[in-house]
Amino acid sequence: MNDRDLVEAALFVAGRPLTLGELESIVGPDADIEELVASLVADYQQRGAIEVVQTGDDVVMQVKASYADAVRAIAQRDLETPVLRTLAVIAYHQPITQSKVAEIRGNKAYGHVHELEARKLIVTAPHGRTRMLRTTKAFVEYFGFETENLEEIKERIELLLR
Amino acid sequence: MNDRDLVEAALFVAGRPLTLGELESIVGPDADIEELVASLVADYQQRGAIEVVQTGDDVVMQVKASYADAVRAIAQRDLETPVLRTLAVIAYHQPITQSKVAEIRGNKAYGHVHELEARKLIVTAPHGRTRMLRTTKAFVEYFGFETENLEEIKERIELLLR
Amino acid sequence: MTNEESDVTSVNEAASYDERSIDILVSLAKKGEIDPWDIDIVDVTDKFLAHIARLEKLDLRISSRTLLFASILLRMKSDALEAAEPDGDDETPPEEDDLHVCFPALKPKVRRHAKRRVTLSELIEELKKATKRKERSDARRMMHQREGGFDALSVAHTEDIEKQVARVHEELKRRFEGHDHVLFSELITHPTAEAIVQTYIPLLFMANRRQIQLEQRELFGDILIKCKDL
Repeated sequence: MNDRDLVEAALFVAGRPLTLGELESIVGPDADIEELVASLVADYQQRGAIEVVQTGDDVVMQVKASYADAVRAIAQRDLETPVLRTLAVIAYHQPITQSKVAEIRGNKAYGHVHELEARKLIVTAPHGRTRMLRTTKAFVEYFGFETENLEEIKERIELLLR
Repeated sequence: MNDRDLVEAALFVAGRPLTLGELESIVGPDADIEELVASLVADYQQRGAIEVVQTGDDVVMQVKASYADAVRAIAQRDLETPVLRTLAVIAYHQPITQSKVAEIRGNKAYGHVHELEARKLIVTAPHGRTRMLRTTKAFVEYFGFETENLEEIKERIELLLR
Repeated sequence: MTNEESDVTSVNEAASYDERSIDILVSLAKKGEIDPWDIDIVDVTDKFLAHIARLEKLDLRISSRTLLFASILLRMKSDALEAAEPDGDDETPPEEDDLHVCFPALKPKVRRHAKRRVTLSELIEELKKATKRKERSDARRMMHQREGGFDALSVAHTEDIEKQVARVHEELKRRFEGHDHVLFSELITHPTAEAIVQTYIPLLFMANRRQIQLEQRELFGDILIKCKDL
């Protein structure tokens, strides 16, 4: 076993971004995690359909964008289309009340909001008798937006709409 | 995009064995799937912590055995801790009523029982105003018990508890 | 047993069975362990209210319990109805508006979502933790019983309610001076089950006599007490 391969194995099994701290807890405190990650990033960049990407403290292994559409169908879809659609409504109109979302998406939206909150893609806060919803940092990361600013996210969605 | 990388991307995202037929449906009928797979197997063998293995018709991408233990903790488990704990209580005390499980594990146990039943790890049968729970054959297979006999399973658990 | 008596008995049994079921629902909802959206509150409430209509001759203790459950369920029902919107259906989405066009804009990254199986030793580990937790809670329960466990429902039944009403009446009168409302939590110095019940039930009586008005803006939230005619 070598440290670089251990990082590779960890990223492979995690299926989600790992922080440098998490990687250190696996590899041990003596390793230079940043260097190991940089080496993996460079290596994967040169070959194949998989990439290792570091964003700030987070490192993730995923399919390169150019192959993503081709294999999306085989990936275990972790958000069903109706839930994703509700998320799109929230992202576009945020901050938006839960009752407004239900008005647009129907009563099933309550279940969707529940699921999206559990997945940490949105946060909800009490707002009168309903709740106010907005997207999270995990949302930004999940969809690969470059910004956490709500206005900029909305602008970006608007741009994609044209 | 090339065909070999497409196979690699498919195996990566699937997270389970894919058949040669499934791979063909992704890559297209003109590709020599067996050859593409053989090339990936050889390539991955030479490097890193991940391997591609073909067994009969099935092809899978997985962590090499020597790295598996080191990264087990980071892999997502298919049963969440609270649900697992409820399952443990049921396996140890079975046959046990649902209300007794709720007494030991709290009201959340009702949801857990629901999930465990859907996963076919337990079966429930009406018992007065509550339900009687016991583990299934699928439970035996999942945890690799050598016997389906409830008493023997409990004895084995008792032994492991010491 | 006369026909009337047997009638009351069977209504009694049915009522107490229903109460148990509702009791479970309410306690689950309180702890946030079920989403009121997962149960048909409107239906449950309607069935429960239909029962109340048949409970007139029953024991006061059951009636007060029933009243409490009914008030909680009614609140859930009104919240549910208020939040409910005209039925939308995922199968027949509304017109292709901007929202649905924007759907393709959200393309999740493609990652692995494989989950590994739990090992037998992990199962055993959880059993150990569950056993420890059970031992702790058993110990707590025994301690509580030794300290003199308190049956909230029997108190309201056996004590002189009018005396309690008078006590709360005095307290409220004092607090309303210079204030248009008082919060329920302000009346409770030590939030024990006993103190809460002995304050809450007199409030229900006073509300019924239109001396005060009770308002709870959020489910399980604080209760706003407004002076009407003290």
